[in-house]
Amino acid sequence: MQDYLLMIVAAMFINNIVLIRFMGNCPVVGVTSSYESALGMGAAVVFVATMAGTTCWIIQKTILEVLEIEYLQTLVFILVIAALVQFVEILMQKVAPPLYRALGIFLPLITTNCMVFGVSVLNIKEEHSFMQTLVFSLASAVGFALVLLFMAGLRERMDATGRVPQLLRGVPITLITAGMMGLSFAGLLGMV
Amino acid sequence: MKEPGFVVAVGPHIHSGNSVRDMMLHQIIALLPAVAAAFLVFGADTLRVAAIAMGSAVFWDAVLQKLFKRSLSIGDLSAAAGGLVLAMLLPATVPWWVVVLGTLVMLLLGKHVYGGLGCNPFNGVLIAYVALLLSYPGLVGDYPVPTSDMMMTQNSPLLELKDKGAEFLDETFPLQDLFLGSTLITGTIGEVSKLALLLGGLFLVLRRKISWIIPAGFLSGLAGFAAVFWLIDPETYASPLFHLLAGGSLLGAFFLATDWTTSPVTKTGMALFGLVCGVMTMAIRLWSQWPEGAYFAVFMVSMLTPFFDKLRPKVFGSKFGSHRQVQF
Amino acid sequence: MSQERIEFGEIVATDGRTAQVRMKRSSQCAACSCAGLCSPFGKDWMVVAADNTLGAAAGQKVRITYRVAGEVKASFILYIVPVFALLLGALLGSAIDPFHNTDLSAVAAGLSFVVVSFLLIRKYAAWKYGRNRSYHPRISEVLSGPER
Amino acid sequence: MRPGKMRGGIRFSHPLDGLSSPFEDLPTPSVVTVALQQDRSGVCALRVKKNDVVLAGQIIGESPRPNGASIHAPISGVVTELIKAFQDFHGRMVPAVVIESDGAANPCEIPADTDPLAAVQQAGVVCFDHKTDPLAAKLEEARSRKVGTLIVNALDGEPLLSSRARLLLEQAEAIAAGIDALKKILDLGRVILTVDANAAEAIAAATRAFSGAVQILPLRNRYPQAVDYLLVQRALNVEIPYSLGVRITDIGALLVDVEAMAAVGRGQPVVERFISVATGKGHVKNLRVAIGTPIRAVLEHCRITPEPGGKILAGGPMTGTALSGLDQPVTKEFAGVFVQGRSEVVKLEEAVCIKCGRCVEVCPMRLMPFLISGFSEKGRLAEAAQHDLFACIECGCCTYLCPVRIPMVQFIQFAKGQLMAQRKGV
Amino acid sequence: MESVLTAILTVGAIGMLAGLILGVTAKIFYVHVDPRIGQVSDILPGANCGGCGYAGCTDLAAAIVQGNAPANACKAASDELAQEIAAMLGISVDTQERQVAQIFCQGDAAAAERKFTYMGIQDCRAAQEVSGGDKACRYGCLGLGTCVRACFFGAMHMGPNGLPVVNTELCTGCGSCAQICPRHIPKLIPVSQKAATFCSSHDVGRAVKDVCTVGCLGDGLCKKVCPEKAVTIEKFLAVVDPAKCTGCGLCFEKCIPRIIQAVVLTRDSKKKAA
Amino acid sequence: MAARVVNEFTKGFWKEIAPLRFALGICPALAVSTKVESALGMGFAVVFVLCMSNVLVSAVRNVVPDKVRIAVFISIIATGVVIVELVMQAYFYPLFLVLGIWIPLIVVNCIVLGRAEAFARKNPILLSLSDGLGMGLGFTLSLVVISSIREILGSGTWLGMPILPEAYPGFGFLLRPPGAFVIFGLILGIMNLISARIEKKRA
Amino acid sequence: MTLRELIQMVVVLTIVTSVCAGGLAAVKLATREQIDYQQIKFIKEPALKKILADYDNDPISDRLQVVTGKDARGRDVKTTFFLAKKGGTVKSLAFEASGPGYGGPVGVMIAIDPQQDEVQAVAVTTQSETPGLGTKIVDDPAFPAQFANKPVSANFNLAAAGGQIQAISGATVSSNGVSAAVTRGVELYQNVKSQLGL
Ligand SMILES: Cc1cc2nc3c(=O)[nH]c(=O)nc-3n(C[C@H](O)[C@H](O)[C@H](O)COP(=O)(O)O)c2cc1C
Ligand SMILES: Cc1cc2nc3c(=O)[nH]c(=O)nc-3n(C[C@H](O)[C@H](O)[C@H](O)COP(=O)(O)O)c2cc1C
Ligand SMILES: Cc1cc2nc3c(=O)[nH]c(=O)nc-3n(C[C@H](O)[C@H](O)[C@H](O)COP(=O)(O)O)c2cc1C
Ligand SMILES: Cc1cc2nc3c(=O)[nH]c(=O)nc-3n(C[C@H](O)[C@H](O)[C@H](O)CO)c2cc1C
Ligand code: SF4
Ligand code: SF4
Ligand code: SF4
Ligand code: SF4
Ligand code: FES
Repeated sequence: MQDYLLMIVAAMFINNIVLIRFMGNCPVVGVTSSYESALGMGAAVVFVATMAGTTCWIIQKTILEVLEIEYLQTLVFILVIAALVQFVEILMQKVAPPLYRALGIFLPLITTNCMVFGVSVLNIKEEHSFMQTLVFSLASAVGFALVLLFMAGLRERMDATGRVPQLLRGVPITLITAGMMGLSFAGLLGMV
Repeated sequence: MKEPGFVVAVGPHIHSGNSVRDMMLHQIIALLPAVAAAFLVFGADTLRVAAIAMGSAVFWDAVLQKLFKRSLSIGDLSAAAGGLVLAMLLPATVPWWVVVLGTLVMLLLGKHVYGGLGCNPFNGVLIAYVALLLSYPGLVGDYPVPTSDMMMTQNSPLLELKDKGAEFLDETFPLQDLFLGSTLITGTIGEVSKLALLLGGLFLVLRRKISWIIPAGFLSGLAGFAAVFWLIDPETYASPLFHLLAGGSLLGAFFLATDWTTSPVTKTGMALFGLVCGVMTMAIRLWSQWPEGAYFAVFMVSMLTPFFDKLRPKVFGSKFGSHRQVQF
Repeated sequence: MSQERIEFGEIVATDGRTAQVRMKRSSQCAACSCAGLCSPFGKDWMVVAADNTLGAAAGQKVRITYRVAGEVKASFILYIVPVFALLLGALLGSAIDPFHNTDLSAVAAGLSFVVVSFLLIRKYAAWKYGRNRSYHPRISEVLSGPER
Repeated sequence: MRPGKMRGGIRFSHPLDGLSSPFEDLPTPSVVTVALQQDRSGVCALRVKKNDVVLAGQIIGESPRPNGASIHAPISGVVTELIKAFQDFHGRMVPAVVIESDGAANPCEIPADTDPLAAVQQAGVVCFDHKTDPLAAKLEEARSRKVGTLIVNALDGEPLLSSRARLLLEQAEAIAAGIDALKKILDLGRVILTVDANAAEAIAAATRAFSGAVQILPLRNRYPQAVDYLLVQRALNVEIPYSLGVRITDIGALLVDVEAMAAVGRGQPVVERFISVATGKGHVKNLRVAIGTPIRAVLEHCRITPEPGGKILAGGPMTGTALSGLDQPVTKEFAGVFVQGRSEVVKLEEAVCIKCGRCVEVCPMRLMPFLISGFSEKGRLAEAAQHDLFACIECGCCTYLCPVRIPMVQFIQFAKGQLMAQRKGV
Repeated sequence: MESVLTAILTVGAIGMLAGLILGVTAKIFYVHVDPRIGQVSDILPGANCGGCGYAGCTDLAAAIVQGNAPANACKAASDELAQEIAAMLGISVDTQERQVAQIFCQGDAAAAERKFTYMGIQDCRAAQEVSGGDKACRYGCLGLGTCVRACFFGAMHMGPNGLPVVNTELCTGCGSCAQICPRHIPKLIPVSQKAATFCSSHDVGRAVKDVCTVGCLGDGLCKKVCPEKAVTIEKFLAVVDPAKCTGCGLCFEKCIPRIIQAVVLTRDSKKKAA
Repeated sequence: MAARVVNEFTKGFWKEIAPLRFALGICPALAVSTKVESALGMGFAVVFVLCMSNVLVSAVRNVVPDKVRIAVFISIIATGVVIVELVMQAYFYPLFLVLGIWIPLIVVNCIVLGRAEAFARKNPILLSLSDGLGMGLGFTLSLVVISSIREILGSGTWLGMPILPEAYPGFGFLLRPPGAFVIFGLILGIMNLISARIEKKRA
Repeated sequence: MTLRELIQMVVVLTIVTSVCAGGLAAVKLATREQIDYQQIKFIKEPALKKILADYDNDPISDRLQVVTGKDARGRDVKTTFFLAKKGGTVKSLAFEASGPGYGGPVGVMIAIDPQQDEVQAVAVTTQSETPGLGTKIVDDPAFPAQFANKPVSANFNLAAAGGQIQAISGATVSSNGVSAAVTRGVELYQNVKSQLGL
């Protein structure tokens, strides 16, 4: 239990997937102007990353490792993730059309987001068990969602009353702010 | 022109006289007791660091204002006050160039890239402090032995707690010394005398320059969290009183968490912000590699400020409905 | 927390009382710099079946109106609930361990929980939104004539 | 009785300096300019022609509304000019009548009206507050809604204004008579007098004159508690929203001020105003001024020489309207005169908010002024409205305390104006 | 060799599965998108200025392709672009004359009086709300540059005399400036217009004279002298009809305040030929 | 034609330099820019994948049905990435260790797919190669700029060679993740400044 | 969208992926030897050189693979032991173990004298610690030196956890990674010593 707790804290904050591991910056830079869309996007990523992480783990263990073709990981994973997202979308539309309609855009944003792919690969690289894969993927994605959310909050505040210089508006200032968020996480160093 | 040209403007036509300069001046004055206490303990080095910090902060502020094509506003004393607070977080022995680098980071990343005073989401002092601590742990994170041989380093109370546990704390660091400040206690310049900090903090509260709610929340969150662990196991965990008086609790509560720009503006928001800062401080002290957590805690929790600010009071008369639709 | 939503779309097919309307997923897609690359297999539009009360014909641009569950609530139900089902299932599976292989048990139980969660969501959605027609999209205005 | 609790607002340090200074009569000016719109009734219909001889108190402009307030000649004399488009101190273009005094005070004989409501209407009484609604219309509305509580306000709206407290002290009897007159129109179960707790003499005078029929509610000075909605909240502990179309009469109460009550009690047409004159240095005089008197005459009487680059305000220092020249005549909307020298003018700038939160703390409507004004500045009007823009009463407390001096009230007015224009445009 | 086969078979199978899912999705969500919409929106300037009345350039592109808007509906696109769009879609476009903005006020600090000193938000719309604006003339430019900030194309700047200046090379004729100005000082004129009265005051001559030395007096001297009858007086303001004006310049001499002038469309200048 | 080839090549260095111009492919630019050496390695890997995928995509551009084209592109790119991975393991093992997970992550780098989708599928092989080479080298250049700043100011060296005086204490902050974000952000700001200057001069 | 198109799509994708896989398999075949060699050369050799002294054979070729445990799925986990011999007798036995560091697992190579049951030397092989901070476990020779010449039964934990190893200040986590790796290593050694046939 303790191990999982530490893993969660580490994946969410200390080795935050965006701020420390540098994955998934594009959506953080692009989507975080409003707090609601950050929330929707965050939830979608939590879902897709967890599903993709576990599915890839299963594929790795049952196919790639058994057949000793681990070197095809990259090719297989990207196909699997893409097909999975597609599949889930069809499924969701069938399962709950009103809910699916409310979400609209969030699902397809994910496939080429390097965070989803990166988490799937990291699970294999760090030799996680299935439970660990599940927890790590989930926690990493929650860490991602939190960054998205915090960034949206900070940007909303900056947009409302701030005066970021023209030259730094948009991507540059978001990156710098991400850096500052990462810097603050240094406070948690040594917790794992 | 036939008539004298009168001024026409929208009200109010009088002003309270509040100004940034006034607020910053108050902050500087409020820190003077702490500087004096540190002077008694660490000697002239205190003044050296404080002077370099304030001077270089003002210098960088002017340079960056020029660079970013802003009007020169060093007269508002914000850079000077920021520099002084940064000096409070550094040991008296810190080399001059570390201070100068720190103030550059503080003013660049904590002020000017965001558009100047009031636009930064994170407190520049904290940005600078953490950046320096990570880059030069030995120069910024080690504290000198007061007065005698400043070349040697000594454990601060919280480091002692981290390294050796809570067992002999009371003997090594009498609470009275912790409170008043003495040569038994080392730490950063601003961590010497809690009495001095309390005086400064109360001065700010009473002059209504900062809200009382944030420090109150901070200190109660910290003490409450510490108390839980202390009650469970007083052998391993230090008492809440120790935690209140050791390290940067009071500095964080009165001078960092209350930074106007990065803390919430609503009362509920302030209360929660303070509370979370206090709890976070304890979490870092207990479980991270750092002995002190107050500064990191404030830094981290300011990420949540926009959310705390969503907890705003109900608009006057909102029982009758929402004001968002105009019905004139 | 439900809200009325108005979207604009174009009819791609009609059959009797319903019409298939294609609409942009959201105006937010227009502002994104990735220009559709986000979804190599997907697309930035979706097709919904709408009540064609106004008798609009294929090719016409229409305004459709429907009530949706709030975004936050919807994303919680569709995204977070299955994830928690997976987690719960995997935890239970590895704790009980029917196959004497924690990974296998966790996978099996986790997947079955996800399936069950989707079934439950489906039930819930049918119960909550199915009978209420206002959740069903309807064409509220015909905006333009057929193409060309 | 305990006042309702008020959040926010400002306690000024010298609120009632003018309480001890009696009203002086300003000598009748030789020429007056009477604007034909002085309240919410709208533009009054002209009832005189050029070169007509008018008597003091004679109707020269008739209200366009049945229960509106008419406008009377403040002095007797000759109509020398009819101005079609006179720019009043709000910047509105209204018609105006110029009357040259005949030197004698020839009052008009007014037939005593038996219907008390008609008498109020005939006398052109308005509520001498921010909104200047015609009193008769308000009474009509109150009667139709079976209002049972009357709140009579003797609190002055702003710091440095003291005319209401002084009026209560000097004319308590007339005010009592006015209240009695209202009792004939409305079925009043309860009358509350709100008065500044510091105005001990005025309270004493009121206690004597009202002999227990009126509950006296002394309130500690706290701007802007005299704003109608806040005052109702303090007196009755009910928060009525600003801008939602809910009216005070909806909760069975009517709010009037002492000057209106005194006017009703005197039973004479309203041709004068009781104002306080102050400068940046403090209170100068309390004056009784004929409507139509140019500000120039008021200042000359008070020996105030306005400075170029300074400000002349109609009203108090917080919400007063700045005048562009000294020829502006006193109207029923004139609450007082406040003169600032060049060095006292407050310069507000479009500075960057430092999020100190003082504005949030002080806003009596519990808004987030910095956000609203920020959105307005950036042209994000919908978001400003989302943050309850229209609940702002423009009291100015936020701006008063703001350390970087953002002209928040103007930004708020601007956003309101733009949104209303958009709404009309649609 | 066996391992090569394993790889091919496994990945091939996964590819097939992906293809199937993809195909099914495509079937479920199938729809025909007119590819020309993308092409048209590529041609459009992409400024999303809203001048055309549509939500953005893509919206307009769809409208053009569907025939709901003319090929030259984009105010900001040049004629050539409109022609290009029309050519691509195989439709014709009636060329409309290009319009540019001009500033119809010359009352700078030296020429026009101010009633008072305005202090407050530096925005003409806001200043207009405060006692009706500080300019003594009710129709004159307030000079706070709201139009300049509204110009999406950077075609305006504030001149040294406190009046806005249009760079007619950059001006696209989108009309944002004319729309936002509380006093409607910037007005769109066809590029071919030869002369104009650079004043907006509808006050009577006497009142104008009191407050401004370059205000139209409405005395009609220009009207009298114009051989083409191109000048009319509308509510005390002379107006030039671009269709009739030949630019002969006879009226220029007659105008006492010299506000009727040749339109000079050079860069950074609307300046007089006087 | 030759002019076009040159043009497609050179645009990648300033006009369309990624990720500095477009907020695409930010992640690797942040992750592998601690040292110039690893930046170069990563850059060349991307150059290879980009050229290969551009050429292949261009080659099959007329054969692949529209609906599956992106899936096909991704397969091609993934293949290129795996080749890089294998070759790097076989011949540049130390570099492989440094770049680690970032090699497989090239597959999701928006630049690669972006060029295939936006350019290679519409253009002949030679132009696509030139475009891929230009964009790839531009990407490398971006990484080198960022990593040079970080390496020089952070540890006083460049490509491992001491540049600043021995006594230079280094600024470790820049070597850490937050430093990467900050440097990247500031460079973007400076680029904006330069473009604005150029624009102004031209006007 | 016709069935024909659907089939076409599936076929194209299947072919493309198969071809890709085939090509990759070929590349893999061609590089396999080289990759194996490189892995040992770059990861193992420098560390071996660092920790082994006084031998006359080639430890890379004199290596043993021993099953040292089972992984979560019940498959064998093998550890490679490199033997350093002098004059035919095994002087040292080197193998790898890993522990959790700050930026991921820290791998160390441990050399043990099988006669004395004593740790001879320790060197870090793989790590991804923070440059300038955690990398001191590599750069600062004094740190790994603490492990040398201690009996395998010694307590290799950090001083804070009651052991004999002084952590590098500011890099406690990395230090702990090394110490955990050595602790695990000596445990493993003790477990499998009998199987090594020494
Ligand atoms: C040390 C101190 C503690 C205070 N604690 C509270 C408190 O817990 N809650 C509160 O609403 N006001 C508290 N106040 C008072 C407020 O700061 C403030 O005066 C009050 O909320 C509003 O007062 P006012 O309406 O008179 O301005 C405290 C004041 C001081 C000086
Ligand atoms: C327990 C308690 C403590 C208070 N402490 C303070 C205080 O420290 N500072 C203060 O300004 N007001 C304090 N108040 C008073 C309230 O803030 C009160 O609202 C304020 O005096 C204004 O009152 P008013 O209604 O007369 O305006 C306190 C009230 C209570 C019940
Ligand atoms: C030290 C101190 C702590 C206080 N804590 C609280 C508190 O936690 N909650 C509260 O509602 N009032 C608290 N008060 C009382 C407030 O000052 C005051 O009674 C209340 O906020 C109403 O003030 P108001 O009339 O200005 O709104 C406290 C007062 C003091 C002096
Ligand atoms: C929105 C607003 C409404 C006001 N309403 C009143 C009011 O009803 N009664 C009053 O005495 N003062 C009121 N005031 C106070 C006002 O500032 C001014 O003092 C009065 O006009 C002078 O009597 C109000 C002020 C504002 C800003
Ligand atoms: S002016 Fe409006 S926002 Fe400002 S304090 Fe008054 S009510 Fe609040
Ligand atoms: S008082 Fe001024 S500076 Fe402070 S939060 Fe309000 S607007 Fe901002
Ligand atoms: S033309 Fe209009 S918007 Fe432009 S500066 Fe003049 S008044 Fe302002
Ligand atoms: S000057 Fe006016 S019309 Fe011309 S481009 Fe600018 S805003 Fe549009
Ligand atoms: S490169 Fe785009 S999300 Fe990482």
